[in-house]
Amino acid sequence: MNVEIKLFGAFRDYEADARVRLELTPEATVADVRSALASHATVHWPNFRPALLAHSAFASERAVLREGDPIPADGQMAVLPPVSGG
Amino acid sequence: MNVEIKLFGAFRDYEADARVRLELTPEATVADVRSALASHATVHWPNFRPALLAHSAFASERAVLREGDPIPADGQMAVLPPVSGG
Amino acid sequence: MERHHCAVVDIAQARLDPAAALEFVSDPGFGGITMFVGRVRDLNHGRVVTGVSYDMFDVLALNGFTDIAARGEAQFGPQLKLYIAHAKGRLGIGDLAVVVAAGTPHRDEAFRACRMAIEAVKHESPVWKQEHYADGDSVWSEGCSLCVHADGEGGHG
Amino acid sequence: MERHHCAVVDIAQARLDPAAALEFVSDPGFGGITMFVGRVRDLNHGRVVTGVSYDMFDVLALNGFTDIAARGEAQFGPQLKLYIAHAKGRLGIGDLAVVVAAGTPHRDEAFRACRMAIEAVKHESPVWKQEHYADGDSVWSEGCSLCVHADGEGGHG
Repeated sequence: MNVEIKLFGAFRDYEADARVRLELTPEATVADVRSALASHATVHWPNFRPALLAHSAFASERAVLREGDPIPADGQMAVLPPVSGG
Repeated sequence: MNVEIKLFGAFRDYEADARVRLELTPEATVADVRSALASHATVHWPNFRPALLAHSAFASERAVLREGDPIPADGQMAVLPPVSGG
Repeated sequence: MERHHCAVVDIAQARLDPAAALEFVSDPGFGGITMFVGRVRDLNHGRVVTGVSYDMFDVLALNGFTDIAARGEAQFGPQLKLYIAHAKGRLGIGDLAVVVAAGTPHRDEAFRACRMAIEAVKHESPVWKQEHYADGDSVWSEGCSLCVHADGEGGHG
Repeated sequence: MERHHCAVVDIAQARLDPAAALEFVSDPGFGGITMFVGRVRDLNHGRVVTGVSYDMFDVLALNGFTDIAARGEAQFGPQLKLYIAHAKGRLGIGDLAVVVAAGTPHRDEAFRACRMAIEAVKHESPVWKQEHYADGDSVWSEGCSLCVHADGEGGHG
């Protein structure tokens, strides 16, 4: 399935349109998306810091997801680096 | 010496001008003022509740006074029933 | 300019102004502002309240507010601005009785300083509330005794 | 009318409004209102800051604010009004970044609900701050990791 991942915060510096499109199997979990994004980042993002992704969470529009959760049916996700609001 | 005691809160109900004037000796302490006010109240205030005075403090314009403190030099005092601001 | 603002506001002349409080405690170096606003409620201990009257020993109250601000500095350091204002006179439901605001570099100190100040105002300031009820009755509220005992402890009645 | 107001405010369109927050959480039955206002400071970790940019995942943030309000009700009961608004976009020194206000019958709950809400906004909301410095540099702030571990605990980075 086609997954579109929105980028926020420090991840915005890596892609001009602040999103990444990845192809995953229908049974893929959030953990698989994490691995796929890490591979994408290693290839396409020259200054990528793996620690940033390691401390980042994935989310749908409704909630932060766990590693074992399935990918949202609409394929829409976001990667959330450590937050710093307020 | 002449001591003027301002009345606040529930004490206001006892005197139209919200003050009491008492005559005390120059060496009198706050405790003596308390006794003198109690005597005055017993005589002049028909509905006086002794418990109100027992829970009240005496003060100058600068600070709450202790029982052993002397009367302020200017003879100006206030009797403060339990407070309920805010 | 003073770093702390202490005021007694006669409701017949003016109202408490939360916007002014926020403005006063603001500073380019402060990231956190906490404000407490106390308002007159329509119900207390199950009785319908139509208004309250605040009596106050103004000069002692102002001296006390200044003491509270000094205590705030002792506790939280000089990077603190405090605003303490209490209304006096006859207030209606919803009218503001007290406004306390604290500005500090970080939020934890702002919360703690604001809380310390409103607790001190409530428990120590020479202010007396008389509640007026729908049935025409008026009662002076039970409060905190300021009696200073021989051992130096203040008591709360 | 909803008892809680949750908003993301684009600084290009509008400003955060503390007066509106106070008004919103007011109620004839509420005696206590506590408000926290977060402002952009001119100094952070010793560096001179000229402004900050807030990035936000708007829809998830709003859902999160609503969750925080629900948690407030679970903790403090239905006698609670909460106002949670966060700015996004480029802010200058002194600009308001966040406004949280809580109205309750008594002050202790107002303080606790306000504190709970701002802590949750700070630690859980999908908001990212980029600081701009006088020397031209810009840095995304270190923050709290939202990673949900297998044992169900969220970690703070």
